[in-house]
Amino acid sequence: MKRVYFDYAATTPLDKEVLEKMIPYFSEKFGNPSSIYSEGREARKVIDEARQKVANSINANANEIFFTGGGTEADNWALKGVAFANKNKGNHIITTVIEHHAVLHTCEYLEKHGFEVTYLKVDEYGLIDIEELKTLIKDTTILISIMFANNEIGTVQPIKEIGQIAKEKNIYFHTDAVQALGNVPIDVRDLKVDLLSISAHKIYGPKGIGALYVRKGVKVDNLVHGGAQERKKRAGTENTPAVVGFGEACYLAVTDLLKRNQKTEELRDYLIKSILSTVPNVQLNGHPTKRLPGNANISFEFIEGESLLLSLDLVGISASSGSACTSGSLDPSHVLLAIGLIHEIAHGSLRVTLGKNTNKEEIDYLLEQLPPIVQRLRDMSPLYIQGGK
Amino acid sequence: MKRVYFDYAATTPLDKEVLEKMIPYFSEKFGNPSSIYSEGREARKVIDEARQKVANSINANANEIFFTGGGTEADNWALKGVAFANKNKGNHIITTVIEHHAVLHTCEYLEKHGFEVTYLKVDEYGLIDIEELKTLIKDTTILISIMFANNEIGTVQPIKEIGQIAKEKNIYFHTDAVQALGNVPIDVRDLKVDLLSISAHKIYGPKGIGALYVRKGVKVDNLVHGGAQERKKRAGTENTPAVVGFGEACYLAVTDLLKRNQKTEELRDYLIKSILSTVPNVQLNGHPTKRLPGNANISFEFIEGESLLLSLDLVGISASSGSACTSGSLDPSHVLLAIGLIHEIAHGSLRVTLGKNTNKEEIDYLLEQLPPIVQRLRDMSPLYIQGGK
Amino acid sequence: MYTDKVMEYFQNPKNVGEIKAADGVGEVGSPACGDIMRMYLEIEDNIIKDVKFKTFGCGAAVATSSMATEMIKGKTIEEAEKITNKMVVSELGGLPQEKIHCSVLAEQAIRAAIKDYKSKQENN
Ligand SMILES: Cc1ncc(COP(=O)(O)O)c(C=O)c1O
Ligand SMILES: Cc1ncc(COP(=O)(O)O)c(C=O)c1O
Ligand code: FES
Ligand code: FES
Repeated sequence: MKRVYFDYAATTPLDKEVLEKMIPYFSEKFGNPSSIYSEGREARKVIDEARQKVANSINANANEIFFTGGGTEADNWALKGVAFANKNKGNHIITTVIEHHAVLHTCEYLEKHGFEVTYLKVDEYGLIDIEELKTLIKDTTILISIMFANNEIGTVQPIKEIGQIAKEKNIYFHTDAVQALGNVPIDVRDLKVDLLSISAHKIYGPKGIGALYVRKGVKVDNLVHGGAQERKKRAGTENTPAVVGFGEACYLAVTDLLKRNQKTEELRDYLIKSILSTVPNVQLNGHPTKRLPGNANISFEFIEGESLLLSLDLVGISASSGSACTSGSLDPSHVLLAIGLIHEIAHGSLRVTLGKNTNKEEIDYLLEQLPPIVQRLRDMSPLYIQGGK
Repeated sequence: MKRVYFDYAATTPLDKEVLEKMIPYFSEKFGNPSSIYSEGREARKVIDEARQKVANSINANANEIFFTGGGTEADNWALKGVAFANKNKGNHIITTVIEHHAVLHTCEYLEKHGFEVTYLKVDEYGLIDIEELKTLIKDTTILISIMFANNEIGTVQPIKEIGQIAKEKNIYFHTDAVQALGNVPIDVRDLKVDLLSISAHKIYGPKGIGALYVRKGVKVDNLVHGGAQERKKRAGTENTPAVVGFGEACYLAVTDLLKRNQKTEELRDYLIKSILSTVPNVQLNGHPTKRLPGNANISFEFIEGESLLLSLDLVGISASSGSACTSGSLDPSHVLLAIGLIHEIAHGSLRVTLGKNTNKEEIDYLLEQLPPIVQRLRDMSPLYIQGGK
Repeated sequence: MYTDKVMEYFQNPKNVGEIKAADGVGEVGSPACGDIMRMYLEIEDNIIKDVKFKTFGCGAAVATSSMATEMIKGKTIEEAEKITNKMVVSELGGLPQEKIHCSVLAEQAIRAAIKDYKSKQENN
């Protein structure tokens, strides 16, 4: 059976071009970049080039880019690093209730270590209220961490306005841009961001590598201690092939971004419109326009997400859900609850995320398969009464 | 010019066989193992298989293996994780002065956070004194962290005896086995080790992945917070290709280990004997027999390491040194100083590490090139007086 | 994650639906927890003649509902009451650890339906 992948927000295939650039650094040019002999110097050189490409993709300087083992580590580092390095100034951190767990669980950790964290609410579309943010800032606030774009519902926050406020108040501003890179143009100077997390495997780069942008002058403690790599800020033998791949992926991610987005948005809007008009008792989650180009998140009343995913999988379609049952936990997605969905509606959510190679045939296949599956599951559901509630 | 690589302790080339096993998981089978659709389930399956192979290589259970972003992260996690999770029992940690910086700098961090660290001295061969270890244990001692084998001088510690003592005293025992895996047989049950760090790129596996063995029942806090990966102990999207590669590398690393070691030791001994007998004013660093099969560390009086490395590089030879000049720092290797070398001798040290494909021709090439280079540098040195001191 | 048998029962569940004038109906779970199971029994001479279910829940919830209905059909009430979630799970060839709670629902739904039947009998 032909398979159709609609989970690009979870992870993306490594671009063949990118893999090709990586290949020489696995077995031939494998030298440790900390060494002074020619194999090492060569590795050092390509790492510097890749760092420049990553920097270019967000308009940073190369010396503001620090490679990590992924987006999660970058988030951990940004929050813990800033918190502990600046605790003489204050112990208050502001974030939102819809952050990725990499941020939320790090905040919980910080709460256990003497920090106070305020979690901003969001409206029905997943947007924070800028005015509310202003009122929450205190003398002890040292960090604002608000994600650029949400991984579940795709909502894009007013980053520039947040950056402006943080700057005026002299508070560090970190944004988790793992979902934003390659989908939204990012300019750290213009946005006045102090720290920004990114991850390669979301942009057709390799898994196991990410980066933290740290604006020059920002005080941040180390997270991983050891050797003198990454200008003594992040220890561990450099992962040369992954760094090279990340650089290339960043370059490709921002090339023709707007043109790519236009095509993706068209397909995404066609998908959303078609489902909303053909399947009854559905609703779109997230903001109608301030959303990632490839994100569609739709709730189907009366059915449960895991059953929906399994049924789609059986016809070759890969997608994702905010249902608790998929994760084996008790509560459905904290993001869907935060935008006001009741439990049973949150359970019946489907996240379809499009990639750069998604085409109309794939969308049409989904549109053909989805309605009968939804109907079958509804017929099985004790919550469903023919013709609606 | 043909190049000869003698820095296998720094990093190894990715085995072609291992790369081949990894390739399908980059672009085809790239699914996120946390997903329930078939791409995800397939990734989950190969990760479980790889985990079993890693576990087998040290005689652990698969559920005691947690993948990390490398050896450094594994060391950081072991020390910080055990320290913070057990601080109600005590705040004292025992380690050695010759640990890798991943352990030493983590200890410094812990000292800043309320822990007391005792650094065991070593003798002229780099060995700790078991009796001294016993006398240093206090009521508040919660962790002993002693490396399996040293990365610079290759000295292998009496791990089983340390494990026995730790067990008797009911203290957790961590060992940094990054240099030991694939070079020395490791059996965590027999050695009574509670935590053990390993890294793939030292055993012809991929860079950017390592693992921490955590014996079932050991209390350890998380280091990287976020998603529920690695049974909620280490967050971050799994690096499927790297995990697969690590599993395969572990399998190969322990296959025919003793036979491989015999060959490596023969070559290594031939190298050491030849240098000691043809170049005057040299000395072997580390233990004559309790050392890693592929490690030769030799000090050349009157010369400086970086100059030696650069000269060797010019004739196509890659090696390493404990000289401060190579690292741009002020002090030469803390390991060489710890075994009692005076600064100028430590500066003139050369580390030659052999790999599984090192052959006699390569050794002979080094033996041919090295003496005239040493002579030339000595002739240039103000410390040198013809015919010795 | 799921065994082939679980997937087979998920894909082609037996006894889905309702029984109009059921002798016993049991509903357990809650939409807030993401799972609801409703079980309908038709009982004649202490024998379960027919059984139907409706389930809002994960693959395991659907598969265990279906398996449980098959296991009690044609059995006496006493026999049906002896069916445990463990038996249902083992008939399905096992479930992932985090899905065991879904199988408890099937057991509870059967007991709730039988209880409903018994209380109706007493009221008659
Ligand atoms: C918004 C967001 N932040 C952080 C992460 C974590 O990134 P990684 O999987 O590279 O650790 C992800 C994806 O998993 C994400 O979507
Ligand atoms: C003894 C020892 N520990 C830890 C490390 C760190 O491992 P990694 O480079 O994988 O972070 C190394 C090598 O760099 C090492 O030799
Ligand atoms: S019904 Fe939610 S986990 Fe089974
Ligand atoms: S002599 Fe230049 S760094 Fe040592």
